[in-house]
Amino acid sequence: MTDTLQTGRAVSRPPDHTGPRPVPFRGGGFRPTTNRWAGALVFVLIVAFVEIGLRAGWISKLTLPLPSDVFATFVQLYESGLLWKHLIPSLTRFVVGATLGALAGIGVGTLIGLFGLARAGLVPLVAALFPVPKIALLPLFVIWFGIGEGSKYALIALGTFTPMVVATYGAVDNVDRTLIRMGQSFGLSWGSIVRKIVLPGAMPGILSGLRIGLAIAIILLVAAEMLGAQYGIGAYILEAGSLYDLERLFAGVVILSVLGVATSAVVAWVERRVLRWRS
Amino acid sequence: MTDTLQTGRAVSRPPDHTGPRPVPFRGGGFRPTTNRWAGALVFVLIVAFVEIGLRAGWISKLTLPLPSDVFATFVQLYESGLLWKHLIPSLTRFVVGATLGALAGIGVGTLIGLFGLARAGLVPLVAALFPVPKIALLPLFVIWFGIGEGSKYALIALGTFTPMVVATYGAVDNVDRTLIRMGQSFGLSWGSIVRKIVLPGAMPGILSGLRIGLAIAIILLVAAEMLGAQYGIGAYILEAGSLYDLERLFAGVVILSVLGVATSAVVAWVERRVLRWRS
Amino acid sequence: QGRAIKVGALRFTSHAPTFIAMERGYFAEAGLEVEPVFFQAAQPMAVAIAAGDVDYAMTSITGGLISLAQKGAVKVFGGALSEEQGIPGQSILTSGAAMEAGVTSPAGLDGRRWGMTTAGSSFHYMGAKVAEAEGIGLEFVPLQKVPAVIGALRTGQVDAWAIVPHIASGLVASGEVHEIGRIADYLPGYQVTTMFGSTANVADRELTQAWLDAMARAITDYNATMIDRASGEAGVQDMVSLLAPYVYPDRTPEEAAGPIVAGTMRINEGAALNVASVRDQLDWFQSEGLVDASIAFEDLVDTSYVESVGA
Amino acid sequence: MDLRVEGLTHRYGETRVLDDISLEIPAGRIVCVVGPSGCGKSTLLRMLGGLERPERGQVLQVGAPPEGCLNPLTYVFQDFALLPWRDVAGNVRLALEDHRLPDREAIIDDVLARTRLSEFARALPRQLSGGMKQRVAIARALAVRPAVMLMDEPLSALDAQTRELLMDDLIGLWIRERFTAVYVTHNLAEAVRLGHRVVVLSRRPGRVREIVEIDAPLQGRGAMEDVQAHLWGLMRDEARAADAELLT
Amino acid sequence: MDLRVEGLTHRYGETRVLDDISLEIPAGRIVCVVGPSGCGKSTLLRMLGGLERPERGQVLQVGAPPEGCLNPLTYVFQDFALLPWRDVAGNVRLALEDHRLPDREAIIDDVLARTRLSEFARALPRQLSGGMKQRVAIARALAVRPAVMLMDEPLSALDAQTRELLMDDLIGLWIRERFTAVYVTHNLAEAVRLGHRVVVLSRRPGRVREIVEIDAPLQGRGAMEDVQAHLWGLMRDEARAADAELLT
Ligand SMILES: Nc1ncnc2c1ncn2[C@@H]1O[C@H](COP(=O)(O)OP(=O)(O)OP(=O)(O)O)[C@@H](O)[C@H]1O
Ligand SMILES: Nc1ncnc2c1ncn2[C@@H]1O[C@H](COP(=O)(O)OP(=O)(O)OP(=O)(O)O)[C@@H](O)[C@H]1O
Ligand SMILES: [Mg+2]
Ligand SMILES: [Mg+2]
Repeated sequence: MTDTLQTGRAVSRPPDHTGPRPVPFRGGGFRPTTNRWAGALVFVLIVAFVEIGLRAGWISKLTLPLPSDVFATFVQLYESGLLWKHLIPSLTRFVVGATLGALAGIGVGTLIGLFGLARAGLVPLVAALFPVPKIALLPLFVIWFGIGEGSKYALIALGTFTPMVVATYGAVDNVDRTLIRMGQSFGLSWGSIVRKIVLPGAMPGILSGLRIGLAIAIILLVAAEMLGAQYGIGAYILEAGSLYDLERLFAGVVILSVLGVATSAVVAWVERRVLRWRS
Repeated sequence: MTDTLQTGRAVSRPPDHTGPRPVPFRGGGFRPTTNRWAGALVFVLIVAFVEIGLRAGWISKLTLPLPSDVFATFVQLYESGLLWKHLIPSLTRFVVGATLGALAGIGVGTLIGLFGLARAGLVPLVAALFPVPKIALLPLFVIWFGIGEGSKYALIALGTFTPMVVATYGAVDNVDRTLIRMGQSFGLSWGSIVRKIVLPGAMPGILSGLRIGLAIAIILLVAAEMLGAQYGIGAYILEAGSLYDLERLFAGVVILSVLGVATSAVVAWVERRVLRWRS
Repeated sequence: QGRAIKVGALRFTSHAPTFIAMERGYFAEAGLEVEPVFFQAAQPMAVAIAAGDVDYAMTSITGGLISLAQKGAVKVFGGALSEEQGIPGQSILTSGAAMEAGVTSPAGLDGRRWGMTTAGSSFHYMGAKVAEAEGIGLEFVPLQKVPAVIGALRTGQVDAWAIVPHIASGLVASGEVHEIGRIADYLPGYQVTTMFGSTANVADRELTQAWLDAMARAITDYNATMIDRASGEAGVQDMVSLLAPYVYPDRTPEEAAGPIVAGTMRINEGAALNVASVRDQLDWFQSEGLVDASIAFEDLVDTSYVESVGA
Repeated sequence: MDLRVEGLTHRYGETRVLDDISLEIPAGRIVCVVGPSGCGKSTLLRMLGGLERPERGQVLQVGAPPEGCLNPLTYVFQDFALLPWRDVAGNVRLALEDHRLPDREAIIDDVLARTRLSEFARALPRQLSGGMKQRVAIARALAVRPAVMLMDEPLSALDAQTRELLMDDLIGLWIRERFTAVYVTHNLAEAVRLGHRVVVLSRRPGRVREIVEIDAPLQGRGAMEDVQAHLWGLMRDEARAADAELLT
Repeated sequence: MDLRVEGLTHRYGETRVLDDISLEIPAGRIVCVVGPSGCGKSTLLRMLGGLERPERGQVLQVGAPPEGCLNPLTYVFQDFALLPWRDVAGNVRLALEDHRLPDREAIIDDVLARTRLSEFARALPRQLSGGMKQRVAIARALAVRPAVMLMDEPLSALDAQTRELLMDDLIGLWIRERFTAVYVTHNLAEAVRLGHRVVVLSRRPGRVREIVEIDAPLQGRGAMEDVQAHLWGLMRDEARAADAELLT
């Protein structure tokens, strides 16, 4: 990229010869490139670095677990069947909570987008709710929904709800007004306009809100499982954390991270399918 | 809005009379309106509803505190000077942590946006880090940074860092390529293009990422103050939670919520100033 | 078929009576079908009772418990674990670093950091009482969870802590942490844990009495076997193998035996309640502003079920 | 069905946009509206179709719309206004879905054939060139058998060559169907090629400056340089002034 | 300074875009390039300015750029490419900031005056009409005293009236300065008004189909309907075919 700089400068100085010479190249660069292999390589390098550092002793054993031990923990977790015992309740909580929260969020967001009254009343409420840390509300959730699954679903749903509301009404607001005007000019009913123009037009925004909502839902798994969960990835991590069992802590964190990356890949896949009409 | 529907239908039926008659109106609606007063009104209504419900007994005292008691708690907090004693450490942690995280995030995001190598190596890393719940890492942070301020700054910085990276490189990617091509066509140096075209062009995206980053930083205050914080809004909320003192819990939550709304207002103000060039 | 109830429990030796009554069928004989609900900490147990998820539980008096009692949600009606001079009760521990800096007794802790889970926990109360007795000042550091306090103590990030003997013995044995005193010396007769339930359940005399009766039988078994050694070593072995799966589910009974025996503390016969100690705890919470000063003793405790001692 | 505009006046906030516009749009003719940027042409057209309420004055329909007309006043927009998530046939169908029709698909096939789009029925808008997109929009408008077509600069988002081709198409269409239209444009060449009547508006607030009747038949009209020059003479200075105005 | 294009050939992936283009761009003349959509006109222009490397063939500069020339090959883009966060003067300044110049502000004042923008020096792009924006882009191009101006449909984002006005401006500018330019357009009227030479490209892959020399002086040229008709005859069918192609 530095040669852009140099040729750029060269052009701006009058040349000392006047014979025909090629026009210097000064374009290129500034193009996002992707390379999946390099990403994997970086992971491998980091893991190798930590492994060697810990074995050689120039990384303290207190600060990080041996990657190979984390892997062994993971294998053991898998072989003992405990992996599923932890994963299934967590996935259930994630799916139920996030679905409830996302549906409610999309519904409320659409109402806000369509009705001035809902907007005036609810937007400040959602704005006030957004920065409230959900862990702070844990004791209340237990009273409201009990220590069973109810409070966990509710916590995750609440976490998914607020970003979905914000994303949805933003998306509805951003639907091309000429398309709506077109619908009106053809005498479409209000319901038709909402179903056929507003909602599909808001879909890209809703899906990108879903990405954030689901990431937050995964993050809240741990908070949700702080209360009264014996099984679950979050409970596993919390237990490992409170015992300073770094191997298990990392194994759990890796599981959540994989879950997050997988969720985001699923959303990307849905986007590609549902939004095939985009360029 | 339903009259759109009706007039729309009316137009599509041939009329029975043929004298001159006005073209029916079928536009309007689908315009976002804002009404600050309605928002305030809804707040007042909710607060009044809870207050009356609790006093009359049809809301259980276990589920919510009396709003007037929350207010009294707040006044007492203010008058006793404890408000500042809690607010100042939290604000310090918020400001220091979020600043570190945001600066690092913008820096790394810009590198990813500009250099293919950085992108290939770091994007998967950030994607893997994003869904990791920061509370899960709390024990690790305590080992790395102790239970003092270090681990709190680090936790908040990490929480701000990942969304800032994602927002920044997305914003850099979205900078209008014709502007960059224009810069190259005038022989601008690489540094000039980055400073004068790429970074200002990425500013809207960076600022909207900052909104999310700062909201997360506030949410993480509570997690950060779980370990070893005697003062701080998060510590105050946690203490109130463990004492099941709903008045103080809500007072703390309201403070965080106000902090969040205020932060978002500050970002909006900065956006209006810095992005005055947008329509 | 018995009446189904849920009992909150921690995986601690101090909850032995619940496990004994379950294993030996005392609950069933009292007409109760008990399902244990395990918690990681005492605090959420009180909230769970208030929420109606759990019927009875046994744990220390905390600020949260008192607040919920004030809201009419829970009530204390019996005592359990007590400090008693002569039996190794809760220990006061100090970190290796503090020891090296010359802290050899609680009196030397002036200005140092005392670990606790949360404000208003029993750790907070004990630290405050020790400080009061020694005339020293302590800085209280909330760390949310017992393991976090242990970690902070081992790495010297807090200087002192008080904890039940089975945990203390393990820590002291590791050599990183040292014992510098006993809580029993500062708080003789300290009512460490109490029995409580939701106000509605406590008002149901028949149910509560049935539960208490079963627990009282288990307490007698426990004290006789573990403290008075009425059945000798064999009895202790039996008891250990009964408790081990509850208290240390991931250890073998042999591994569990040591800490279970070391963790033995007297549990009040007949679930008698040390009213004076409870009153002192309430007074302290109120004087610290941790709970509302208007709470009366009667809001917290129903003394009609068990014998009051120490008053 | 004719349209009659009577004393239309409108303001947005403080800005007067239209000032006392009166017009006749006779059935079967194309009325072109030209005027400098921002003089209120689009606003006028929105009022003609009932999408906006004028502050003063009114728009009247005179006579009944023809038999089978589903949407008497139908727009063709500058930016096509196609739903990007529906294919060509789906976009045409949109205009018909709210009506109970026995032969919906037949109508769609018919209008696609008339706009030479039959083979693109399954294509998505993003696959189409600008000219094709506008032909889809015209097909959609034809599908509802409008009494009057309201066209807001329908060609100005297209490149010059495509514009040329579409103009030919529109002329061919008019010759076959004799539709009524109000055609807003900046382009005087278009106005003199397509208009039976050209309404020249002044700068904002738009007033009717002159109405030029063009008698020559649409087929085989040339560039009519004299008429263009006359129109340009009417507008040149105002266009320059409008161009040099700062927007807010 | 002349430009000489020799056997330029280019492919994007599988798509052949340009096929063996050879051209001369003599100093002091305006060479217009016309051709149907997607035939590679913009690609050709990018290669002329060194923004893209051709697969085969080359672009040569013949002779030295004039004294004081800061950027011999300077673009004017269709979408103006103004930095929205800089005011008019700031946008012009951008092109000069990487050069050490004693009289930077004087140059800016001068080019703004020449494009009649002096009073808008502090206005932001969003406040300007399209025509004014393009005048800013032209002012910026003039500021670096280019040897050759590369203009990619500079008027096609403007409405017809503004286009008319700017065309007059460009003609006036050329008469005073005799700049060299390659002017890509779809609009044959523009090509015959502005071009000394019109290069007609075929459909993709772009080949030189014909080069039409127009000898009439720029000032006072009419619509030259015969030349336009000739050009349109060359292109009509290809334009129609290009328009009906599905994009991917
Ligand atoms: N909804 C609105 N609210 C406020 N002002 C508006 C609105 N719509 C249009 N205007 C203003 O009214 C004036 C006329 O707008 P209109 O779009 O009708 O002009 P036009 O003649 O179609 O212009 P153009 O040739 O640029 O399409 C403009 O100054 C515009 O800024
Ligand atoms: N960077 C690129 N990568 C791949 N294909 C490209 C790229 N740039 C242009 N093309 C393709 O090359 C062909 C020619 O593009 P180009 O923009 O040069 O055409 P054009 O003649 O300028 O068209 P128009 O008249 O629409 O501006 C088009 O089919 C286009 O899709
Ligand atoms: Mg308009
Ligand atoms: Mg092009």
